[in-house]
Amino acid sequence: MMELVKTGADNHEMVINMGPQHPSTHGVLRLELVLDGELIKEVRPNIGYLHRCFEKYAEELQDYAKVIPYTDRMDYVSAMNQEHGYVIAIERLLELEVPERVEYARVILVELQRIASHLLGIGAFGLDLGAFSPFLYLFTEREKILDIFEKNSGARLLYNYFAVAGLMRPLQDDFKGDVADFVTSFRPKIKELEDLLSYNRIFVKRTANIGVLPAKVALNYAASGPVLRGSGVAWDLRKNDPYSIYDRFDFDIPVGTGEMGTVGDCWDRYHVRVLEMEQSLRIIEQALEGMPDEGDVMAAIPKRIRPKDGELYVRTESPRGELGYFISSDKSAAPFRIKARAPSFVHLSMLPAISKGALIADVVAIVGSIDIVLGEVDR
Amino acid sequence: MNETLSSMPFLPALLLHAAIPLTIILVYALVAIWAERKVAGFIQDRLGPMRVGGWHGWAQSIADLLKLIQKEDIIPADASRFWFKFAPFMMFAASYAAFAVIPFSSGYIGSMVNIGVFYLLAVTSVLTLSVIMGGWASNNKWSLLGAMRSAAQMVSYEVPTIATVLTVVLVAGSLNLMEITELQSGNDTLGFLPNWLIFQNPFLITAFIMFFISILAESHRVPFDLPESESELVAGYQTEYSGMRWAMFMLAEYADMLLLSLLGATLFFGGWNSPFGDFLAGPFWGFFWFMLKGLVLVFVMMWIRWTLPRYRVDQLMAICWNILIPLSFVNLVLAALWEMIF
Amino acid sequence: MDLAAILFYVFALVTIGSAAVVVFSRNIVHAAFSLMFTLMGVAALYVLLYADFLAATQLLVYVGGILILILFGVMLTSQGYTLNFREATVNVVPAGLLSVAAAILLIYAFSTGGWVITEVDERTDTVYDLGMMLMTDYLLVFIVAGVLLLVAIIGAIVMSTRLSVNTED
Amino acid sequence: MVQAVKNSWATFKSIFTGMGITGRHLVGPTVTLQYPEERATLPKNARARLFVNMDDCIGCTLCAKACPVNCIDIETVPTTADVDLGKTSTGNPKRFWLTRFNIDMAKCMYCDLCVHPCPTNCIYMEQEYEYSEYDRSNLLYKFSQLSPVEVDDVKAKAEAEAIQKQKEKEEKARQKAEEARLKKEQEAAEKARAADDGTGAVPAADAAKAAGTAAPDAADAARVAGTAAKPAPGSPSKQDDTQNPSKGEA
Repeated sequence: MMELVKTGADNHEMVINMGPQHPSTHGVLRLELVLDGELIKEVRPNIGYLHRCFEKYAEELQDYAKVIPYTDRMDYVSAMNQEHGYVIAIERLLELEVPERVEYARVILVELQRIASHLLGIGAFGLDLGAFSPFLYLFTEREKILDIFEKNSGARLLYNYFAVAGLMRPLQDDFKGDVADFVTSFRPKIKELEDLLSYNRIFVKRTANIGVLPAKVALNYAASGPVLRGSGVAWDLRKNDPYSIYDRFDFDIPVGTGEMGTVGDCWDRYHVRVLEMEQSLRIIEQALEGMPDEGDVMAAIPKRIRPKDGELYVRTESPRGELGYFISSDKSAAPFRIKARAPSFVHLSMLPAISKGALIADVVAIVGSIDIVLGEVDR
Repeated sequence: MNETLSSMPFLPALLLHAAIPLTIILVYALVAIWAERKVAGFIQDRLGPMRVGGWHGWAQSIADLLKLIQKEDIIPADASRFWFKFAPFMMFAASYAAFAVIPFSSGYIGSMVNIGVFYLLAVTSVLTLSVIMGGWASNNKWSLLGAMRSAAQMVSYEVPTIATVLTVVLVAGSLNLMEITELQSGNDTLGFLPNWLIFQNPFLITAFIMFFISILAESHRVPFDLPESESELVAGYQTEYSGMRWAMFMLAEYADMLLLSLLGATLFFGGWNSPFGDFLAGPFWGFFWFMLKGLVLVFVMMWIRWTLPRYRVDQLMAICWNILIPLSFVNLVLAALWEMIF
Repeated sequence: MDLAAILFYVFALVTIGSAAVVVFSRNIVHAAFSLMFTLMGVAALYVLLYADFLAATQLLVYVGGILILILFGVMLTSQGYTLNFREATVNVVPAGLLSVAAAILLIYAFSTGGWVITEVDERTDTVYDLGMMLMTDYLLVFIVAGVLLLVAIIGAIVMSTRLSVNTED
Repeated sequence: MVQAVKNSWATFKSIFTGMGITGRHLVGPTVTLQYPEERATLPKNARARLFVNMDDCIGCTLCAKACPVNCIDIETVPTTADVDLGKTSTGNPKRFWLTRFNIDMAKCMYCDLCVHPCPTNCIYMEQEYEYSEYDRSNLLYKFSQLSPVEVDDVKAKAEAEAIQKQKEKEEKARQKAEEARLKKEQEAAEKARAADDGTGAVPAADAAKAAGTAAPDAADAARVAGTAAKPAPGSPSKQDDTQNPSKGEA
């Protein structure tokens, strides 16, 4: 009748497949759960269902600019951030100067994208735990961000908007007004989210003290982004290794404090994201102030991008953590080698460590709280 | 109506008796499934189904039903065929049978047995078994997990349900739901309030809260919808079901929800009694008031469902065994003391 | 033959038939599910005897409680429900002898016993009578049974708390 | 005990707060569009479907080269001398017949990369977003304005012209070779005469060198003519439109 584990010593263990088609694995992830009743004895993530050979394909494309739309498709929830890291890498390879207006516009877009990504992550997390309505409330807000993106870039999800040393299309005239409107309308929604979800006792019960990731373990696994900050480590590349123009802005790094349970539990990871949205709003406000109204959106760049011999690693803070691009150039039109360091992949690797001894329902909470995107895990 | 029925020949009377609750359940289920989606839609700033039937998609459930009837009846290859086919019918039969003792109006009750409440609880306990049966027979691990959760949950929550119902029975002094309802007619509590039991004894208010929590769990509603929690167990014991058999499960779920809400309305809110004394009273209006009270409770259940996350299975059990069961028994004793003193 | 008699035979058949399935089924879960019909059939027979309270108790306790516990036990103990019983058991001869002896005894008792046939007492309120009896004639038995159950509950709590349960809640 | 009561109270309070919020949304306005009846107005920037204005296309194939997924397939035939295709609206002269301009929208990933290199801005993204098809092959958009007959005609003409050109080239090369041969013969005769004289040794060596270089020249010219002629007979086999030749995918 049921498959009993032959490998384990105890024959009351049960192996069950969670995914690849499961509502709360956030894509095509397959988790092999070894269960004792509902207790998790072991989790074995199986990945690769969404593998699209990003790295190999980038080397085959014969053009650095052609790779940009492919970076969108890694973490499709935060495509702007993926492009940002990549164009920064190319700009550094070519030693290009980026116009001021573009830098500001990029920061605004990237921070908006961070909010959009967190909205999706938080909403889906609530959905995993059974709260359906917050998901749709947050999606309403996300739609507003996507409207701004669509107005300027033309697309809603996979933008291909950042070009080397510029933007693919000029910004619309009312860009600043749209963003300012969004910022004012979004603040009360964070409060509503806190009331509806964050401090809901059932939600707290489901997330506090669950999947505790101590700071030391997080560092050992090379965690980054909200997952690391949730464990109480104030590490944010925008502050610790500033790129673009992030050194000009004043913002805080929210960290997990163990307000509802232990430092580094699911609730902390979740709440760091909520607080980060607030900080992103602050950055956007400052950027709106500093952004020049006039100016080019495209610097003069060589027609054919042929960087000189060399290699470099550029890391940026994507909504999920440290997104790094390693590019090795051999003077040709195509990169000799591109390697993308995907935070989701790194974070997924610690799932077995933190979900041992949890219940099935906790695995759902843990997977939701580390907020992986399978497009990025598999690339 | 009961008088008319008793004067009829046996078999037609029997069929009519059987048909009345069935009609109510079927109509209610169609409306409730549509209403559930509309409530969900409005809560989430959407509109819900809008396309079938004109005004606000009122015919959506009918269209769904027609679709489900036509669908292929898929039975997994390694399923235990007989029990797999049997479980949905048994589940529906159990919740349908329980309607026999619900006093729909002053003129109609299916069976005037003296052990009404007790019979109702006994029959609904069969629901648990059909859930296990469906989950086990599907030969799917997720289904089995859902079935086990469901069994544990329903067996546990039966205890606080029975304890709170017992509190009402103690105050009312009868197990017959019709008698309990008749006891609550009139409008003289504190001069203006209806004589509903919930206003009669302060411990019945706490009893109602506990009763409501228990029936949420008994009818698998959020935050206690663990047996079918779609984001964890996919759909729990219903995973392998499709078409008409799945529809039977849904029908039984919704019937169960109505049944327990109506039980709550009978026990605590005066059943078919009008809230305005003699105004708008009588058998027909009695039915109207009774269904209204039940549906308000159903609506609150829907509202809760679209607001809250769900508990984890061990927390669910902890709530039951650590809080509800002791509290409901303490409440029972206190209510009894109150009755003795006043 | 009136309706009650027809119903009696129907329910008796259901009871005996499903009991046979319980005994002869090779799959222990099928056996457990069949037991449900047996218990329900018995409950129906109680109803025919005007013992409605007893019938409801039968449903509530046996079908809603004990049978589910049996299923739990069957499903949660390792391999229990995958095990198919062998049709020919080793003790077939002693078991056969014992059953034949029991059958002879029963038939003897049935045919020689002096059966007193009385009119069916159409009680309308069994609950009241039951309550009265429990609180007067059978009070001691009732209390002893209650104490026994209390002891069992305390024992169960003691046994289950020995496992380190997360008490914080 | 006190803690338990506090916890229960907090739970109830948070549940009621949550129900209050959802209750407000229950009576609040909806945010969705009833799609087939109401449609969102897309911003003028929106990218939904590729479109090519063939009147302006000059057949430069820059878009096809820019496409990362090779969904644009262009085949051009040079115009013959007697045809003038005119100019585009941007003033660029059109020098090619576009015998094939196919875009496979099933492959397109809406990246916008083909739009930017276009010198005449004739390829761009439309706002039309409802173009799903039951048959995938219907998503292969054919923009070429030439009918198959015209395509054959144009190709034949181009081929004829190519052959003509090749012939001219060959003729030229032959003439050149002839001249070289004549020159060589003349020089050889001169050399013989000089040898007879016994004085012209140095110019004779020069002449021999000149003859040696002239011969490879002729061979070269013949080879050039040959390559020019080659594609013409090969092209008809490529005409199958449904089989999209994916040449860049190697």
